[in-house]
Amino acid sequence: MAFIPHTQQDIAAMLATIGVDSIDQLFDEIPEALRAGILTHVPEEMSEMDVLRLMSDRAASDANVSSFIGAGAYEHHIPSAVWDIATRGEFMTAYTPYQAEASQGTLQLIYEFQSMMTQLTGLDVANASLYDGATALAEAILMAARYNKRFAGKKVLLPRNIHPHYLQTVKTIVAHQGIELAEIDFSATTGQIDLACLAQFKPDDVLAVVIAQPNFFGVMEDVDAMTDWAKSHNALVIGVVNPTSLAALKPPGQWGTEGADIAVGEGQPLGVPVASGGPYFGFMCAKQALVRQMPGRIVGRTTDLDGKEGYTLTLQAREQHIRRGKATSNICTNQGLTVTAATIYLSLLGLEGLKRVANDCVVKTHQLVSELTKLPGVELLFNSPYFHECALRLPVDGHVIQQKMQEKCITPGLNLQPYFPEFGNALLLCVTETKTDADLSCYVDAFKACLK
Amino acid sequence: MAFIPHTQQDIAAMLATIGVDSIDQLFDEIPEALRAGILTHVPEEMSEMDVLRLMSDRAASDANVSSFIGAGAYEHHIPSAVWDIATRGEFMTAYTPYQAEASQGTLQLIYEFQSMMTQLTGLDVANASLYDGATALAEAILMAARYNKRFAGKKVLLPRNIHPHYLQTVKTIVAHQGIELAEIDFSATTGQIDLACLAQFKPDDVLAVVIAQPNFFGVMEDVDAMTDWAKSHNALVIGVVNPTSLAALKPPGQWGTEGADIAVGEGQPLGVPVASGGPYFGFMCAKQALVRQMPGRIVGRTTDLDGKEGYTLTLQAREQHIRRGKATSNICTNQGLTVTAATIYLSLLGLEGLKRVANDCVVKTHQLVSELTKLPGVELLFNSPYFHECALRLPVDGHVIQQKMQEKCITPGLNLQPYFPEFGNALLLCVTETKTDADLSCYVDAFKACLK
Amino acid sequence: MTIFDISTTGRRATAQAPLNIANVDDLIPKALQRSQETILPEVSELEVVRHYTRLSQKNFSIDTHFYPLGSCTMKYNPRGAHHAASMPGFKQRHPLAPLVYSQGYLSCIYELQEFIKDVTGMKGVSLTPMAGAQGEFAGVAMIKAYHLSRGDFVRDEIIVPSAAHGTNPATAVMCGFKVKEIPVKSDGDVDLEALKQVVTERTAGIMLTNPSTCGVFERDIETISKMIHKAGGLLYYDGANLNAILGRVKPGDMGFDVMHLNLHKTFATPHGGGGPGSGPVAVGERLLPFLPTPIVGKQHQSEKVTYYWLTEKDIPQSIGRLSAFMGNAGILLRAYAYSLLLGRDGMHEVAEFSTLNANYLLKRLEQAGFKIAYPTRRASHEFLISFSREAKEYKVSAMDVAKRLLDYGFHAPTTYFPLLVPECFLIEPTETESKEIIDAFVEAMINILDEIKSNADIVKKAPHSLPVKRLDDVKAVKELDVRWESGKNS
Amino acid sequence: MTIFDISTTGRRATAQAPLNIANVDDLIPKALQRSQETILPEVSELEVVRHYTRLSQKNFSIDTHFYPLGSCTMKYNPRGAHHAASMPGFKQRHPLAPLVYSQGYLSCIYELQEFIKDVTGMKGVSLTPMAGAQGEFAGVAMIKAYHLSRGDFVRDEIIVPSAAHGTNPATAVMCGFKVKEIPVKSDGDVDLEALKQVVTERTAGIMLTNPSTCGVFERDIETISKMIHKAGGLLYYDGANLNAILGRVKPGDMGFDVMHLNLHKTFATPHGGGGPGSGPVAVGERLLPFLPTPIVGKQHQSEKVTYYWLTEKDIPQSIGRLSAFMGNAGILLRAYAYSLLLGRDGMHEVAEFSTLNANYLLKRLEQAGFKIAYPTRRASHEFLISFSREAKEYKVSAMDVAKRLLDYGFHAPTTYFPLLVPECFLIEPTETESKEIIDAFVEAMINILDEIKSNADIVKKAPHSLPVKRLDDVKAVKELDVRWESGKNS
Ligand SMILES: Cc1ncc(COP(=O)(O)O)c(C=O)c1O
Ligand SMILES: Cc1ncc(COP(=O)(O)O)c(C=O)c1O
Repeated sequence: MAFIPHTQQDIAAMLATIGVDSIDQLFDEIPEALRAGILTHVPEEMSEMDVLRLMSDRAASDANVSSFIGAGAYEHHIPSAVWDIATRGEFMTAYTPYQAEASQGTLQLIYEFQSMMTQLTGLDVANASLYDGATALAEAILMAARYNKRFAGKKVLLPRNIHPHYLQTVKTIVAHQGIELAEIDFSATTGQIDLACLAQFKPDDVLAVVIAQPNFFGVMEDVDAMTDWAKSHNALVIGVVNPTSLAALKPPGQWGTEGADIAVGEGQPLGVPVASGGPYFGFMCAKQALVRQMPGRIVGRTTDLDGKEGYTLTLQAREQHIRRGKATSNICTNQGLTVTAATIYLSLLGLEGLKRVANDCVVKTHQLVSELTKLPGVELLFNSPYFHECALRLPVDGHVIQQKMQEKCITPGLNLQPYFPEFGNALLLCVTETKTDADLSCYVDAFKACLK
Repeated sequence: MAFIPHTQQDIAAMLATIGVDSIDQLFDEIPEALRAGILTHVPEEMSEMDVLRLMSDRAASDANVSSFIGAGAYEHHIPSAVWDIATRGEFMTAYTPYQAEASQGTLQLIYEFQSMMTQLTGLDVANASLYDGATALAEAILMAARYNKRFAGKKVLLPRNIHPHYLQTVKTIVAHQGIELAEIDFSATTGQIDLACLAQFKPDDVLAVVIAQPNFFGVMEDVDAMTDWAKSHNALVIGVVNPTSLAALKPPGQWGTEGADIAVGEGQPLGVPVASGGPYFGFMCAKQALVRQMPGRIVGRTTDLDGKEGYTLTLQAREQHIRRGKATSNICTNQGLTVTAATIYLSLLGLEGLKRVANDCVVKTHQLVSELTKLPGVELLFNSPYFHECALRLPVDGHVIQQKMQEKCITPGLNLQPYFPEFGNALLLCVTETKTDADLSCYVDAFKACLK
Repeated sequence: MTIFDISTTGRRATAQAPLNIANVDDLIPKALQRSQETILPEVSELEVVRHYTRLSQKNFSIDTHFYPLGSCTMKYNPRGAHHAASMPGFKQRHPLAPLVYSQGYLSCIYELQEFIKDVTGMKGVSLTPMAGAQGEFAGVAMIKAYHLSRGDFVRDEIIVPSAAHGTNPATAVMCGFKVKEIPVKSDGDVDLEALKQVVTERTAGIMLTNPSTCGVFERDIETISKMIHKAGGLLYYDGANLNAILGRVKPGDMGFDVMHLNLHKTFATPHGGGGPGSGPVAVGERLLPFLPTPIVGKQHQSEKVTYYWLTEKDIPQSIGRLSAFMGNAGILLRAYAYSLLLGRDGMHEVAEFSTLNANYLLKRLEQAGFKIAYPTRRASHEFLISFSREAKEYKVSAMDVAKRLLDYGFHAPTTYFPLLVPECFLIEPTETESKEIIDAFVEAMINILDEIKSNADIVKKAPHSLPVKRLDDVKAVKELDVRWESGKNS
Repeated sequence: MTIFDISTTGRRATAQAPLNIANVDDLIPKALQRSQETILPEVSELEVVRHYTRLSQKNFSIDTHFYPLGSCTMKYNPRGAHHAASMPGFKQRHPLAPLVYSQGYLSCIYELQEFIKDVTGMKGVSLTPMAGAQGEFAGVAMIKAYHLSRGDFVRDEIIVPSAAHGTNPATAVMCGFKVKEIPVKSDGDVDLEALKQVVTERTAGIMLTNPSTCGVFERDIETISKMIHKAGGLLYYDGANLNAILGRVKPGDMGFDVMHLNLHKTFATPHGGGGPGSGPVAVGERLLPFLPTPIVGKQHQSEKVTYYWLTEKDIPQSIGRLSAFMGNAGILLRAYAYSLLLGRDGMHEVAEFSTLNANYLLKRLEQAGFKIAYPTRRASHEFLISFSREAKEYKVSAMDVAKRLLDYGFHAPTTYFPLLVPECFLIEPTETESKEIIDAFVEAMINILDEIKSNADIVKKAPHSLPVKRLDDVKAVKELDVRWESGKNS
């Protein structure tokens, strides 16, 4: 009876009040034929101690590896205060703040989060989160289509240098709305969106252009030129951005002369552990004009009966619980707790701290890359400036390197081969501020040994 | 400037208000000669990330050992909820509840703790904690002396089968009060207090008798007989008890016909990690008559201006901050947070849960011992019933066994040789509920290999 | 006071970032660098800790209050499951880590897939959906893929009861379907006559919860199932209410072809102030080829068991990927731990005791004079009451009562859902609450009923004892203020 | 409602103990078994979590409130230090673990010993005392051991200023000394004339804090030091106020022979609602042989550094052991982490900014018309104000003001200590609080002053907004109720 407080007396008294003889009787409306037998795959009850022992043994078997994979999930230092506070029962075990007066903690925090995200992206409005970066991009495309109702025949340009999993997710999610997705290629030398591919599109051919900054290869795009091109073609611009990088890079709201219209991205780098891929959160910011097309919760500031300020969910008429089939999205439960963590993270770091983190990552990545590219056969895949990730051409199979470096408990990066077989042997690596000079030396030594 | 919020503007404004030019000037009353230079052994500032990395590396080097040492510190399952709640900022970063109205959380919790401890020990009153089990015993002896003012010439009987470190601590602390400590021996066959040693004492020779149940060797004393003997000699009885064992064993308040007068012990088994020896907490319970001689804080229930119930520190006239030189002890800061953990632990376990823990430890210890004593040359050191610790005679040096079992990451127990050289090769081992059958098999296998 | 209002230029929590700022001028082209400074808060570590600790105290939560929010299953979230999922090895594992550093994680996830098959009576599971609504999306997309794979292109309608949760129709639309709403009868069951009217060759499927959002078990489920299947449609089970029948009735046995589970409800993972949740999908035979990826597979390699990822290569007809990695891994680990803590008997008890609590609370409220929406029915794990009488006689709305309950220290039940019952409360006590707390809740309800009759204003103006009084929702929309700006009042 | 009042016979948090109860009847003699059942609470896991979570919310704490409790140094307790000390390897290490499983822990502790020598200017350190008072005990016991070791048996007096903390005289008595109190002059310094009177050949030593508990730096410390040493006595430094001079003045340089530190004050380890703390002792040359055991040593063994325990065998004249193991290890680890986080410059800044804050607050209160106890002096990191005027004119006591401050959301400063200043507040803002919060505190104080003049009752009956109103301390003593009993009112 784990977690069930009922004593035999309680049960007897409750059954008597209800006027039945047994708990079984409460299920008497259920057709007999539907009664299931005992479960077969769920094991016998275990104590908390046994569960912790089992799972700690399993976790330990995955641990103690020095990982240089980024590719959409970034290992950063997470201040101890972040999760100490986020996991306080009052934050962790509350639900969506439907009763605003009893949820001012969560509501004010989300309002602060929205404020921070609009500041970071240079845009006007933000929502309270989407599931992750990939679904946020999908929702942004749906939103662009809602905003530009006459989108039939227009295309959404999806560069092939965004995260391949984002591309796949977008395809799954927007598949049913008659939105045409056009994949556009990147330059094999720069890794940036290939401008030549754009020539085919005339003004009003394009509904929206997606630009990842930095892109999947860590390469920085010429976002100003791309945005201006999009605007000149009457297309919306959707930026896919890494939030850490926003401390160092021009915010989407400032791209080109008019700025991007929507910025989305993966919030994980802001205080959320890499943890097998989730829970993370997707963020979405946009220009004011798009606010009524936004999916997800939005918190607004208002006043109470006494004129005192307070916070509440707002623009709920966009949402499924009010608008049902006509809602801007079906999203209901979002990623509230990771947003809580991110808000605390951003408060602790501030712009200055976040910039230190970003710059440190950039410098350390370049440091490692410059050591590696001294080795025979190791070279940059692209000749463009890159942020904290870099794609390298290798003289040997990336999978083999990975296996060999395993012996030193190092994961050298993501083997690009399965994603972009056209590159041959290639590796995408990422260095964050969590790596020390000693870690980099170990990497280089282990790597050298693999080449022998 | 870690943790210091002052901006340059703040500093300037504050100095202007004070009317000085520099912070240095605020120290102008300190003689020049006393100004220290720069520190030499404290290193340069490190970031939280670097500190966590450094200390996690160090912690890891001590980890991953399966330990079968008890000897005053016991590894038990600690429910996850215990420290999640105890480390909430409101508990962890408050201080002694001097302002009762702003400390009802801590105060009520201590009141509940006192209630639980009196229930467990079968005594009337409890305090809010002492430093640890050893100092609690020392304080109990001082308390006995205060209670029995004409103690000159009388002895406190300290059996040599209490924890040797307790014995040492007691000697350090009571050294200055003219209290005569008489060490009494234990029987080499039973491990219990040697009744023959008691014959020398006449009624009124003895101030107090200390009885450890179970004693350092895990052996259970005949507490009824000992208590009745003490009472027949007009001596106070001080029980030193393991709180887990109290769920299974007769409480001190029920020993003999009159019961022990004071019970003390180490609170660590109640939800506190073994963690290199502290912070733990000492508990102390006593008969009502002794309450005004108790050291340390005591919380009482009272009412507020509206007649509503509330809690506050009480009987403060016993304490140093009021009574100064005449206080019952110099203790001020105690072990509040571990008491918080213990209170939550006891609530979660209840008597039934604690009894399951106790019994499981007892059974598993006997299980391991029965396997080991099948091996040639391994035998029980004492022929008495034991609780969850057991002293074994070994055919080889305990230190050698320890070193060999290290290769299997097992610490087989405490080598008794340094403490009781008279036993020759001997080991004190403890098995708690945290050990699985597989753990015990590993132990037995590794142990067997050592004997080869 | 927001964190921005506390901010002071130049202040910093210095321990939390690299101590020196690295120069990147040579590495990032000037034109791409940020020049405009953001106004992120500049605060000390203590200010952050204090601000958010105090904010947290303004929330009601399971850990502090009875929270009988119908349809949301706000039960105790075991701290042990949280700790189990927070082991360093789990937190540090990169989602794209090589398999050799993934066996611990994958073994848990694989077993959870098996557990879910067991409790749902389904044949295949994908854990990737990140909440119930995404599970619905996956399910309905699979229904679509199924019909298309059979060359069945005309099915463009999804049937949904009027009482359904908003995510159901919203999902159907996202998947490109038209929504056909059908009414619920006065006894809470679906109107079979009305259903017959809408079931056609255009019917792709129906979405149902059972027990329904009316808090009763749909007794005609077998009939409905036959009806839909006969018409060539499929049945989607919205698992939000699975708590009511966990281990007692398997949706697969009721004839459902596909379903989601809300692990943040039934499997007690924390709701986190709005999320994250997790919405695994489970399917019967027919939909196996369409499951979203990735899924965890298990193979025996020379004595050794290893776990690996099944991707689009293995499931070529898959509807595809729903997230960058594989959904809310940490929530899955919590649900796994919860399953182990409960064990098979514990799963059955969830249904038993959540149902016992709901029926007991229903009976007590009925005896106290509250209007029960479906008085002739057993409650499932939740039930509906209506304040239509009070609204008419005393002009007190269900929302007023909800707000007044906050003053009594109880979170309000779900209000105004489902919409078909006017001025309603959907009340779900859950199995982890005690008889005492339910009795205390009844007492508060009785008090409020008295207040409505004697002093309605105290109810209409509630709450009185919370950090803020009744908030102006209309103003929040009309004078939209969704971000802090320097100089704006605070 | 206590946890006992929530208890229901037969209820259990079943996940937290072994699932089956083992039979020990054959292993424990019947006569030794427990027969009387205790009345421990019988509650569910949710009930425990909810009860203690809600209880916690009734506390003021650093994490929620400004807490300027003089002499207690309630500064920010870095969460990072807490995490560093909570690493599984540290938490699981048994205190008697073999050295091979101890090098990580011992290396931290060894380095902390070195840091403490550095900041105190002392020659040796033992970290074993578990709080300031136990440090005092160790220190005074060492002074005694020192004299005895020299055959100097007549020294049975310890001199203590009247302003000293209660632990000082209490400790002296515990060590078998008589206490000689000496007065403090109106400028806060020790009365040297009076001191001269009591310094004799019976003087074993003097216990001083500097800055003193009057919140000022004892300017004559060099003179006092010479005077005591000349008489053959030793000087004990009560380190409770070390925060004020950390890294700026080393007690060793002032002539002190022995001291303790309160790591829970100066090194920012959490106060935990009353503890645990840690009170390491540091000594000069003369007292090295008497340090309490154990201490961590370091040796170089063939290239490798190893750490080991120094015990009575190594320090035969040691006063001995003060605890079962080696004191509050976890607190030491936190203090070690704190030292690393601050670094040497940060240590200096502690003194600078705690002093800046105190002097700023003093000046602002002075300007607002509060009576400063030592108006001609610099404040150290704390200072004294007196409400003697208000007590006389308006019958409002310092305690009334303290209680009223709670209503304003500030923890009260220390009241009525030291006793020599009537109706006093000892106010210590600490370096981690901002100018803004100090300004807000001043504003509250000014408001209260206004209230005293206009509406003294609101102050006298304060607090008004806390979970309880003013509590009856007298009743708490007279009708002693120190444990829950079934049937007693609740
Ligand atoms: C009946 C019902 N269906 C679907 C959902 C949607 O689930 P989620 O919020 O996890 O997306 C909910 C949850 O609120 C629900 O109550
Ligand atoms: C001046 C002074 N000395 C000594 C002590 C005693 O320290 P502890 O409480 O750590 O035993 C205190 C602490 O309250 C103090 O303020």
